[in-house]
Amino acid sequence: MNIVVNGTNRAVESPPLTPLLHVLREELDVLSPKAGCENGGCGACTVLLDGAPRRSCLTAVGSIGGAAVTTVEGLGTPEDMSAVQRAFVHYCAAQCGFCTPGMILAATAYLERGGSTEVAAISEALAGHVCRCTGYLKIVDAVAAARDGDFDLSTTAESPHTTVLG
Amino acid sequence: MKAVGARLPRYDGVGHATGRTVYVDDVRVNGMLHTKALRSPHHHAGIKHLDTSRAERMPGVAAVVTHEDVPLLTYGHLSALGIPADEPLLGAEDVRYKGQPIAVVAAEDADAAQAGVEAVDVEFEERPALFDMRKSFDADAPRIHHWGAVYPHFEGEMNVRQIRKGDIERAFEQAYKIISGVYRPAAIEQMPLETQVGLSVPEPDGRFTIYSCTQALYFSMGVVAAHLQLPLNKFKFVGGTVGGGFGGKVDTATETLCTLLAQKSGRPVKWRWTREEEFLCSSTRAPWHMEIIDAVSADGWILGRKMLTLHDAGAYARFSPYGVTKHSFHHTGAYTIPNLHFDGYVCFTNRVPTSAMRGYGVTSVSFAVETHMSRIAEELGVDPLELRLKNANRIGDTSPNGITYTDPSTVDVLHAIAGATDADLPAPYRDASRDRRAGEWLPEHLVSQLSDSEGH
Amino acid sequence: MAIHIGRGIASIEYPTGMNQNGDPSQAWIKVKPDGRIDVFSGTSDIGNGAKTIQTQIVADTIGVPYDWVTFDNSNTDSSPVCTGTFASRATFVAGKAVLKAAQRVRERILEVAGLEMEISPEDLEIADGDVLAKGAPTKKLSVGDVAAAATWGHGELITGTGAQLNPYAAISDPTTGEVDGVPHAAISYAACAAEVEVNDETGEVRVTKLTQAYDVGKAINPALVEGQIEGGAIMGLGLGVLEDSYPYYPSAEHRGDDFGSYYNPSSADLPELHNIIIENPSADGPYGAKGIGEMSNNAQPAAIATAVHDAVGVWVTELPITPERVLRALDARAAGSGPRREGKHVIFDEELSINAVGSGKTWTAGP
Amino acid sequence: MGSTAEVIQPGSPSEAASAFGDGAAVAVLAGGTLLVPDLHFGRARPERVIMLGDAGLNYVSRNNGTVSIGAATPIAALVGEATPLGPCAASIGDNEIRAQATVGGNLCAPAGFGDLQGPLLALGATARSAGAGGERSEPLEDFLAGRAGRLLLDVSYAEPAAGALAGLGRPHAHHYTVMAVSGARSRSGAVRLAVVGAGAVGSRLRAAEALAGDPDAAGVAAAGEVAPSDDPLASGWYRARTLPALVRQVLSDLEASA
Repeated sequence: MNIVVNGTNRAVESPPLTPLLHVLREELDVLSPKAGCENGGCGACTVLLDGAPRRSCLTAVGSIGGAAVTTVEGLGTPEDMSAVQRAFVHYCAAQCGFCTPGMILAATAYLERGGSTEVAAISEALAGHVCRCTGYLKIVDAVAAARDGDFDLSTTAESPHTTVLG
Repeated sequence: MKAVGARLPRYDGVGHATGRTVYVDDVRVNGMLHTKALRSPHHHAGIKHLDTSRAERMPGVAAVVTHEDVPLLTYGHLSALGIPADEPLLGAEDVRYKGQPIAVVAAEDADAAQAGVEAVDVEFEERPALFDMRKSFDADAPRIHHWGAVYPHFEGEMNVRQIRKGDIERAFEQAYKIISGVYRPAAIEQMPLETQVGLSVPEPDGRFTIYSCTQALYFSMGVVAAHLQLPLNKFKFVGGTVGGGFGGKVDTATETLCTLLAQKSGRPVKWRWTREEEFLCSSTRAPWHMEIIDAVSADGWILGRKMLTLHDAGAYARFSPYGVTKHSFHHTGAYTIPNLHFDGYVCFTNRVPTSAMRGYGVTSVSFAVETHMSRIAEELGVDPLELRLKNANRIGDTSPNGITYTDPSTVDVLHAIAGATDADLPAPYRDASRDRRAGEWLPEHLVSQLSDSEGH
Repeated sequence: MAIHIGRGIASIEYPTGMNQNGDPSQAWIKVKPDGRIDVFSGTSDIGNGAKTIQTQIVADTIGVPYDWVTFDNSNTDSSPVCTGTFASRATFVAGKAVLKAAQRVRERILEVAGLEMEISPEDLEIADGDVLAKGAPTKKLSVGDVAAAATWGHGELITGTGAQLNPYAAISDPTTGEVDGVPHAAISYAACAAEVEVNDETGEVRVTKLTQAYDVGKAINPALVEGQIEGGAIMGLGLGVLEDSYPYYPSAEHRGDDFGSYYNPSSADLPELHNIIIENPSADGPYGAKGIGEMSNNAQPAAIATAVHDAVGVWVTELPITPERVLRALDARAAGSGPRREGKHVIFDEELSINAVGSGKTWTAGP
Repeated sequence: MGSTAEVIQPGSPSEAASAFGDGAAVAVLAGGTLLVPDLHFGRARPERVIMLGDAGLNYVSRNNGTVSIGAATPIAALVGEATPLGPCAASIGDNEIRAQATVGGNLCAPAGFGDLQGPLLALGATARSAGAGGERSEPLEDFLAGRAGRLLLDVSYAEPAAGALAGLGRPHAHHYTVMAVSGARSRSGAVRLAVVGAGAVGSRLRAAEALAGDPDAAGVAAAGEVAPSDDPLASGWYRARTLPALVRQVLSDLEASA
């Protein structure tokens, strides 16, 4: 079987019932999807299938047909990041970084399908993605701002939620 | 441009956002074996029989390790602090919690390792289990360790961490009211997104390169070296990039067993815990049981506090005595209480050992003290902000064990909260400060606790 | 069905550094021949931002741009000791170690520059990667040129080490808890106000707003301070109303074994957050910083418990404040239960006490 | 690692039914959200796995007021349906789970799972399934009681005059809602109530239905006809304690929509 990962056609030898996550990580060495729970509960393994977010741990590789697989490696490179990736850097939306690839892919798909920039809507859209570090606020702020895409990456965004007392 | 104080982006931010950050599970070495563990299905049991010979012959199995393979089976992580070892790396005669590892199997893939685990012959003799720490002192409580169910090794071989300060009886005699409450925060999961994971690679020069998710590289290296009874130059710990810890990765969960398996098999050995193991077998935050009895004046001064704390260590001590000591030092919260009588116990139960988590030792007491303060305010009809400002730590006040507060900001943070919530504070409270007590801020009961110095 | 709104506050303190101290951290630094800086630290970055914070401290302490500094905490062959990333010590204690190492490097840069420029090192300063004569800034030499001179003229990479260790404070009297030294590196302070909505028919508690004030000493990186405060807020919310490893504690049955059966906070639980950062510099921390990472989940549970009481008039003092606990408390109150009052005693939660459950120990202030 | 079971990819419902046979040693993979990890970790070890993706069972059709939903229809496709089905579908999992998990998987999931059972029981749905003895149609209630060994093909129901849904629980991505009550009033005026979370599978609340005109009494009656148990998300006590409130809410919402 062959699958297309980040625009490249890759031969797959794993049996068709193997989770796509396992194929990506263990057979193809595509390492950004993380094995956070392998049971669909955390979202760290999320990939895009023809642009739609999917839990790769729940998806049998033999069931994806010809759908193109996109991981965060395929969204952008360190030199040329996507708007959502740049927003995550500029809003300090990652701490340990383990949930970040899945978050970025889900957010990318959400914005692609015209998702609103309302906090409640973004929170709802990402509710299946667990982050233990950030408390979600900077992630939500990053997603709300990501459409603009043009961020100064030498600094990070001021927070509208913070007051500094001398 | 100044870096300090600037909102600089994270050093590792681009790596995180592009999926390039390398965590332990992302390290690739040739010939890597995978690990699964035989864990106790019982909360408390004797191991009557353990035979791994069938497992060793299973296809794909490269090495099996039991307690017999560990040079130093029981090592105390905090023995330097006088906390004796009580937890075997692998269950030998006894298992004291459900999920306790008994044997580990390294094999060509995870399925083969799991098949190996299922081929270990083991027989248990179940024993009565104890789950309620309030029963640890009962004569008929199941004995979890040879000393019973209460940790007996505080300084002076006492079974209790004590704080005594001032004249507690006098404070209770003087009290307008004596207000008691019980506070019981739960065990919760540290729950980092990256589960416990380690990879030990035997090198041709006889060393082991150990890829680790530990929060404390040198500490974990010391743990592995102690169990293997090898000098530190046999190890290179590689880490520093961790997918969340929150305290749970101060435990050294996988590194020692991976290295024993690597030593036995001569192959690199990885062990990544499943999420189910992370939930059921990794340490949790401890459940605590706290009883506070405060002597208070009619106008809202806390004259004295008696407190009983029980800490549910689970089956083994790990860092629990440290946690209870830290707890005891902070059992007055952000307030100055001159008369204290505190008893804290580390209780053992047949649950997964509890360990460090964010705010270790103090998260519990913050909940108890602050909820109790709110109750006192309610009982006395005193504004909760004013009650707190009144009793707040100030410069020159002393802590439960007599340390001078030099930089207390309780008043400042309360003023900030008062401002943000539009609280209407009367003048004396609005004008309160961190400065050394005097005048109306220095009632008679707080005089003797004052330090002469401004601190260290 | 009615939704009740309540508010509550809490204020807390928390020690920085390992309790009783005795927890070393160390750093060493070398300067490459072009002036770029390599920092070796043993501090794990668990997401807290240790790599970033320690790099910022080094950049400013030496006087070079942030992006000149490379940070390496990757392994124990090249990194010095660090007791670990816990006890809010990565900025305060380990940050102090890198500060000291950077000061040594700065001193050596000035010594070598002094020889090259024939100016006394005391009359030199470093800013933005240049060594300048104080008061005569046209006399300058780049740190890169100084580093090259050190390497090719003196045969060295400029290096510096720094270590931070507060001595272990032993318990000198176990009957009173007296210690023979200061048992913390510093103490930090915070307060929190919580707003909740409580449904009196289902018992569900929704935290709608958390206002939090932290004395951080000095925010070395305000974005990372916010990250700690916000992440801690949600963890404190989880502690307060959601999470329990043993939902039927003390029973060990029905443990959640994955995210689908454990009440971890999700983005849908995100309340309105307001961070108030107070900068009251500490005497001992690097650039006046204090450590606030750990304490950041300590204040919310009590503020929430108090807000629940404000909303529906019952105290739930077992965490988490589950819908079931709220309903049971409401039912008990409806049945007439409340604190026992006797003389000057007001006794809450008697049924939870060790006296009610255990038989091996009694604990009381009377009556 | 994982399953090396034979994979069958039928191209039509009848091919699926014949591949399924009597269901022995067969596992059905529609969305895969439950089965794929079970296969990966060896918790399920079937000899054959039928992938339903191309079996022609992904549809929502409407005919003379009757709605039919193919078993392989993703839950996300139901989000726009009327109450109680639409809002119930919208509350399951998260975006990604709803897009992948299917109606059939939800209805046939292990005990506890199966949020959609509630609204479909309240809607009086009929289940069409294949298996030993061939194809049959039966009330969903009967199907749920005997679903082992059956391959669900579709469910159908008559569009109701009104519907209501009341559930417990914060927004979440848990396996299932702690407890939810669905209600529907048919065009003939009959009120059906059903609960999920109060037993191993969803169930009708017939005693409460009989008292639909008296919501308080109906709530009390509902609590008497279920025996909810403890699980990691909530206790049986809590479910029994709150069921009357949910029943009252549903009945009052149905009344308000009259």
